[in-house]
Amino acid sequence: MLLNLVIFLPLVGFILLLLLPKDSHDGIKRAALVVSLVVFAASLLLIAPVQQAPAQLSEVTDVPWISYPPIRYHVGIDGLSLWLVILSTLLTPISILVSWSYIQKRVKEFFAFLLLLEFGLVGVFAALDFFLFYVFFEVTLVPMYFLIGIWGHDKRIYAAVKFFLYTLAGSVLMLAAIIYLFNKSGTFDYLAMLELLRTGKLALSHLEQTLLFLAFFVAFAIKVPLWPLHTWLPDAHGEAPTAGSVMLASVMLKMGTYGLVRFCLPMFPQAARENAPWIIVLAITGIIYGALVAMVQPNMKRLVAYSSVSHLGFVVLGIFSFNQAALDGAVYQMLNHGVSTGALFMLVGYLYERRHSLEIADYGGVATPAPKLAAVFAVTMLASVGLPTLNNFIGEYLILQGAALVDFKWAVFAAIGVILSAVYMLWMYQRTFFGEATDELKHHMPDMNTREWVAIVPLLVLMVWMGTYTQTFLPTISASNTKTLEQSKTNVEYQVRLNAR
Amino acid sequence: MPANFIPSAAELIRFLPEMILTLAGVLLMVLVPLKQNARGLFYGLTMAALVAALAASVFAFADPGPAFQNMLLVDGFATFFRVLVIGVGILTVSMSNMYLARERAESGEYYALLLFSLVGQSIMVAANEMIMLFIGLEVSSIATYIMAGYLRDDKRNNESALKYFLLGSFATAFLLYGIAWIYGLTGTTNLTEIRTVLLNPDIQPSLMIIGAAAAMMFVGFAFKISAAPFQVWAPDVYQGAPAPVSAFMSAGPKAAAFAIFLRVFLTAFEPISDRWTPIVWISALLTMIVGNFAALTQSNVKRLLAYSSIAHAGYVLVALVSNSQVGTAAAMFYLVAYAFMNIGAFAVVTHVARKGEKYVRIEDLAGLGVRQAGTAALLSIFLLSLIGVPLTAGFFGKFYIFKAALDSNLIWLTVLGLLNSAVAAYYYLRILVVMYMQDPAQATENLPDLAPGIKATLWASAAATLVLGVFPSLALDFARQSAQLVK
Amino acid sequence: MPQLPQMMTAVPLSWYLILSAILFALGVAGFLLRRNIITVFMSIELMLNAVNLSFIAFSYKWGQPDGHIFSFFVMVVAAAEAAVGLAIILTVFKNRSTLQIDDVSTLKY
Amino acid sequence: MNLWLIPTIPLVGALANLTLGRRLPKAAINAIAIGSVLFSFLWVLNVLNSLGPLETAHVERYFTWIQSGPVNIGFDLMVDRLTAVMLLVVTGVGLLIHIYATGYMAHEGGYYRFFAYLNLFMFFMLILVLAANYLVLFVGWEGVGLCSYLLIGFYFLKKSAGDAGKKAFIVNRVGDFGFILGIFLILGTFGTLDFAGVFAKAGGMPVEATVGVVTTICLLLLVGATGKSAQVPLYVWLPDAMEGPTPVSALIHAATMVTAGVYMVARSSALYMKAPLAMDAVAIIGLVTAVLAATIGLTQFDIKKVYAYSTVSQLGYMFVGLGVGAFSAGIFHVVTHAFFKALLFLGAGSVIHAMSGEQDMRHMGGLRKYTPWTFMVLLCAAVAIAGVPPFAGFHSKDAILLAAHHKYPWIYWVGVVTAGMTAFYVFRSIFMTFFGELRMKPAGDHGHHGHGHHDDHGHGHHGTPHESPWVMLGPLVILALLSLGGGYLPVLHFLEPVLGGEHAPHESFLVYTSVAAGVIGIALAYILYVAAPGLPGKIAGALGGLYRLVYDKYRVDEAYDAIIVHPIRDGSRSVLWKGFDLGFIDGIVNGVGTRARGVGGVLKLAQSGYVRSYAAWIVFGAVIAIAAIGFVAVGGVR
Amino acid sequence: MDVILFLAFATVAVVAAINLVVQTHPISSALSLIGVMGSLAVLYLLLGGEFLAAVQLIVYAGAIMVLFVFVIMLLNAGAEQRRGKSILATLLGVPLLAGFLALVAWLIQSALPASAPVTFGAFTRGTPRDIGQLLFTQYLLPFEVTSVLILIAILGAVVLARKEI
Repeated sequence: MLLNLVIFLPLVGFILLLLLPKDSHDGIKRAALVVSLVVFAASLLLIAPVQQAPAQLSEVTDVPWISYPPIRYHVGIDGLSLWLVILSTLLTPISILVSWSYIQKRVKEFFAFLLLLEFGLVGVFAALDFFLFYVFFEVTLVPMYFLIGIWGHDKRIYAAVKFFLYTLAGSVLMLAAIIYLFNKSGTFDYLAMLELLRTGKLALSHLEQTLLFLAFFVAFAIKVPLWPLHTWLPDAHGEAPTAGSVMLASVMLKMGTYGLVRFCLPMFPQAARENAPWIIVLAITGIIYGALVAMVQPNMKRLVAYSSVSHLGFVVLGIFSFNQAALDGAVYQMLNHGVSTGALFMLVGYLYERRHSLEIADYGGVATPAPKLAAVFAVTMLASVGLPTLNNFIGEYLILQGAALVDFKWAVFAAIGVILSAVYMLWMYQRTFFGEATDELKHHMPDMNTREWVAIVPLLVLMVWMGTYTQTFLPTISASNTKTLEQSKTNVEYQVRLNAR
Repeated sequence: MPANFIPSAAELIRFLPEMILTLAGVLLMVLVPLKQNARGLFYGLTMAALVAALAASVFAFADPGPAFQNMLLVDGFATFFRVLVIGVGILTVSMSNMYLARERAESGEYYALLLFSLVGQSIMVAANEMIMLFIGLEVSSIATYIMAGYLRDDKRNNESALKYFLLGSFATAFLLYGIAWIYGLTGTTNLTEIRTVLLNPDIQPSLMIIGAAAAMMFVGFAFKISAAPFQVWAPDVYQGAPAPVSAFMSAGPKAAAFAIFLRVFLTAFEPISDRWTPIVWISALLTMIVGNFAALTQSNVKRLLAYSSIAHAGYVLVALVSNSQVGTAAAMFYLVAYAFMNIGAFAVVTHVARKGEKYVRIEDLAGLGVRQAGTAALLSIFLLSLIGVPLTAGFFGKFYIFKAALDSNLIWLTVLGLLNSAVAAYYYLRILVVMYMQDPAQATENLPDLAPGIKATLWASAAATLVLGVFPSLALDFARQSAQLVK
Repeated sequence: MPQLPQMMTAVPLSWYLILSAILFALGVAGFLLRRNIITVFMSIELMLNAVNLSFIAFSYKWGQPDGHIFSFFVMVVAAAEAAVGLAIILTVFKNRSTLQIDDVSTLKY
Repeated sequence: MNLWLIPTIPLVGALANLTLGRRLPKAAINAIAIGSVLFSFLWVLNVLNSLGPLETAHVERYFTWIQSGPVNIGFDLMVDRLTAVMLLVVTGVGLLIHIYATGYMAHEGGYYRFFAYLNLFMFFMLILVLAANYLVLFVGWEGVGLCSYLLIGFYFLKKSAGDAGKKAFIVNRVGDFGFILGIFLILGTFGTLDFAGVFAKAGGMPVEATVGVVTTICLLLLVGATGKSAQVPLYVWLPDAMEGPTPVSALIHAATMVTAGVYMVARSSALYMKAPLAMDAVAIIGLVTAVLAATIGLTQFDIKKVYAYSTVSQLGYMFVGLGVGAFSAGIFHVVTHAFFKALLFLGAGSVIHAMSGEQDMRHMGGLRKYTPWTFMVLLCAAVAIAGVPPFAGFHSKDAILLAAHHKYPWIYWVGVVTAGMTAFYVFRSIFMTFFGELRMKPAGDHGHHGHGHHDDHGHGHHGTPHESPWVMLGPLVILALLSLGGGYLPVLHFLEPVLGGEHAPHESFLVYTSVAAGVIGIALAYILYVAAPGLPGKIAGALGGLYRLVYDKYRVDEAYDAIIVHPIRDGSRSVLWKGFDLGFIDGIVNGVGTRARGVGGVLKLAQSGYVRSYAAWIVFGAVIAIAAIGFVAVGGVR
Repeated sequence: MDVILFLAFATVAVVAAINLVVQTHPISSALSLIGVMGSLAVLYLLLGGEFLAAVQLIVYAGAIMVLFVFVIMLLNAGAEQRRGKSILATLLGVPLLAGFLALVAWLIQSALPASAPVTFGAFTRGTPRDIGQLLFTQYLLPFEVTSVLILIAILGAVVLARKEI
């Protein structure tokens, strides 16, 4: 019940906002903020039940939705989805705060779309019915498309359309796969289908399994984005408004990795294992490639975008290492990346609001007029380069450690990315904050105001918390991952027996 | 010769909707000379008649069965489409009222023609006989020819009407010739009897000729539903005709044509389906490709929507290829969904075009999101539905169709179709882009508020699009029950 | 092919059908070749006549008059089409004062 | 025992200064900074006092840090004898340097920031030495790197400072790359990261079973150590690090942080002793570093640079010690080096302070009459580092050299030569600075070179050099005493039981030789820079190219730039980004778009607008359809 | 006898049809169409379609064609001038026509190898009486619906052709 509240309250808020008068900007902002905060509070209440039994699904609702084909509204969360849901509900109010003064035109639509986006995101992480999942998966497209296209920068239209078509092209394949699965199994229900697979009532031939896996994989890989399907990301990030970038980087990209963990591993274990080698090659390529290209970006947001390509490469590596530590690390890294990269985009947004430029070259010496901003940026940057005691370190360590346990050379290559991350981040930081500030920059660069503090502090706290005391988060994740790996292993055994016959 | 040819009451009831519509039409014809352009009266009368006909067609389904010596067969399928076309009529009328007033055109004759063409369509969808089918088709078509050229002083209208008329009759001739041969080889014009003949190995005629004849009927139908390579007329006609008429043509007559197409090919010619499936397969693919790709380069909204309607016909053809009850149901649902979203889109175009349809280029929509947020929002709903975004009717339409296709193992057709729908997203997105992300061009005369009639059409269509997008079962369940054409 | 004596008295049904086919084809050709709208329209009428011939021939084959009925309806339809079609042609002529069908091609691409 | 208090208090101090420092008066800032360090120093004493002889390590486990599958890492701290030594050095020297800094930095901007960073450094350094497993050690390891980055870049207005900080961090990252890989391998091999557990398992395993992987581990750890302890080939960051304020150079880049690598290797002695190959690698690298850095040190004129290269060279010594198995000797040298090298830097700082920011020794000279105290303490440091008996350096250096000779005699000889060079360049700096007459440039001119940030040093007293205040001299004096007497601390005997490593027999001949080398070096320096000041120039001219090469530090930085940095950066920009991303992939993506429109453009040509062509299409389609359905009886394309 | 009649009128029909196609002046086309219809009427008779033969002459050749001619006169349409030829039409049209013809002829031959030969008088159910009976019993509904068709025709003519008031 509580979960349904978390899912649908944003939708209610969306409609509510549409009903509000167009020009009462403050009212709209306040309403949006209040709604999102309530949602966040509600989502926090989800922690307790999940921690009771992190491997099981809590807060399950399962009611018929469409009579034919039998599609059910089946939602629930476990240790895997819990934190992603909370991440979404946390970042929505934060995005609202950062957009407070950033958004000047068409305020109403903007905040409405933010809430609609939250609705879709929470739904994606909670859905337990393939069809429902696909619906939410697509629903998130629309608000993000408008967020980029209406409130973005100069090349926004190209970016928005590219984003939409890229993702759509991927997801139609997934739709085909889902329908095919239904025709084979007669159900859209995730759990039911897992059961059928486990018991062998649903027997997929090797070819079928491979093709289905690829269909899902491509859809998710585009979202992640996995090299070389990543080129929509720099444009989307580079052109999106701050809030858009934050939501996109922090949560939407996780839809892809979440899908990989939730569906690709347990459903098509054999195919997943067989294809893991080249996928890991792509992931590692992405790690290094993203870092190298990020290094030479003249534009801050694109730099951070490419850094995301690099970081998400770690996640994919962790997922396809089929190793508890690596998988835990991967899921943990999803959250870390959400927190730290989100914060980075916010800070870049702060800079943009002051200077109205994203070109690193237009900055320099910001630390003098805005020391607080510089300090916060430093902490965030250090988190994202994986400094111990800050969050990213834990994720990267677990991923690499796990990968190393499976195959040491993976860790060797992937760890190069850790070096490079320091290179591009520090270089960007130095060019932006160090040196003598020009007078007009000094003049345009007030230090952080209270609202900006309020928005960023939760993330800073999380960076330290998740970096030092992982016990809050890791056990639940670990438990559900153990189950995932278990399922995938049993299914593999079953598949092997099947193909042996 | 049948013993009693006096139609029983039940039969008359099954024919009630047509009667109501006809009477209303005649009444209008009588009233027109007496009351010079009493728009309100004509409008009210037409609406009343349509609502009555709607009720009648539902009422007629209470006691389904054949009528008039098997000329008609009022079953769920027929009822479904009757309701659909009459519903389309209602939406069209309510948006046409303002249009006719704006263009200073007589409304009485227009409504009469609309009613008559609806008579033709509701006869078509219920026809169980080649003759009935042919006459219904002609009634509907001829009325539509006139409506396409309704503004007789508008060059575009003339051209549209002429092209539609000439090519339409041309294609009809093929249809007729096909019918003639079917009759010649089977000795009957009744669909079910044709089927039995084809199934009976003893009296089975040369399938070759049957196939050829079926092919000629296919030409006729394919023309009406604008399937490639017979789609050529559609863009010109839709572009030239008055916007409400284009909306009507792309929703009503098209749906009716699909209805008879399905009925004929899935009952009468079902036994030789392995002969006609390949060509329909190819035609479906071509239709999707031609429609979508040609639409990419359009700058005129009406023409773009015309191409898009071609593409959507392609999707429905996929359902036909899958040749199954599920497929039929999918096609039926899709036609409903398509009717709503397409009429909605055309309604917005009608509204934005202003008098004389001056503003029909995509650029003319620039900044609509600011100038009239409500209208823009509605149009975006329709466009998203046309793209096939979840929680809109269009999505479920596509979903069911491709599901049916996969049921019949049409894997390649499905994949290609899905990719096509991804391509299609591009040109719909272009409209969204222009509406929301470009500033209005200078010197655009300010937009009048939405007329109540159009507003009604828009809200109704939008509501239907969304409701069917969340609860498709409302329409689908009935479609599935009535999709069984061969008892 | 039936033998000669019978041929003197009776004509194979197929000949009628071939004739109707030829006429139909000629109608098609006329539609494609003629440039005068009215002539094009007349070509359609020619096609309809061809169809009628087939109908009647076939109903001879089956020994029942359904075909006649059908061609009767075809004639009615043809009449209606003629009325409407000529009216449309009139409007076109009024606005463009031409009957050249190729001049009526402003809507394209 | 609350070991956690030791690092935490400085952390609290750091946070306090960071958050409130802006509004606090200097006195309060000093109180917080020095107080916190003083507290942890006292707490260290208290802990050691109460733990007694420390026969066994004392471990304290606080909370599970990372727990996932095979990985189970607690946040644990421990004290054993090695840690105890390091703790005393770090907190003790750290305390002195804090005190000194209050004087030295008195007139700097960002005062609170400086001390916050310094305290933060203390926190991480203490974590590093207290760590009970490799990952916690890694935390401290990275943390001190961060602080050094922040402190080197303290004068961030200067580009050179920023660059130096960045360079330090990145080069260290390269080292850490090896270190973390080593950690992965350790966990994979031994299933744990706890020192106790790892060494126990390693001890249990037969050598041949583990030698391969253990060697790999040790070499990877060595990579880490070379980064942190500025060994070849990763030493390049340390000389640049002198951009930071002098107390930083003294604390981080001389006394404590840079010895972390030595500490880590010594900590892993149990592993290294199972990997002879790795041991040799350590020794070789140490030796090469020692010689290379010493030679460069001979030619530099910037006083801090001289001491920087001296540090690198001395670190090399320590590695030699470790490499030849004399772990305790290596650590012993860490201790003594901490004393005299910190003293050298602080003294240099005092000199710079006196010269109002001048760092070039060519513009100094004859300072001993202006700054007698500074002169005295620097002299103590010099004799200590030069290995003059009986001062501190002599004992530690001898221990190393003896052990080296015991293992590889040739290493000993190279070491001796290096010792000579060391003595030479140190006394060269002393003589150039304090003897002869003042070669100071006219006042007001010094602002242009030297360093901008030091300008506010010059306030009030341009012209004649001036002695530093007592708050700076006090620590100097204490350190001087330690440099003189530090050699008699019982470090060796204290450590050998825990670190093992064979003890070399004492051969007086070897001792005399090394001492002689030192003396010769001093004598040469006297001749060249006091007796015959013209000579060095001549010699330099005589050596010509060779001299210039050495003077340019063998152009290693330039080489790295040319070979690694530029190719990567330009390659990424032109090939990966512009070429692959924008060119290839987006080329495809957008290409698809344009192709599609092209196709559409072709397809719509069918819409010629001519009725008769439309009719033709219909007929065409009809023929095809009739042919297909009529004659081609396909079994169904399904 | 039949053969002669058939061949004679078939030839007339075909020739007239060809003439229709090749003539450039609408009037001559119209006249040749009337010729076709006339000869077809005779063939209907041969097939026993008395009623239809009559209707063919009265309604078709009579009413409809008169309408055509009337319109032609009204618009005094001259002969076509050769210009604006649509390449596609000519290029595709002719060969397609030939192909189409061959196809259909062959089809028919192969379809009805031994169909009953047509003898005049063999089929007697084409009388007005039979037709009328059927129209008002079996085909009542279509017959009624055609009235709607006529209504539409009237309406169309009114809507499209009337002068502005």
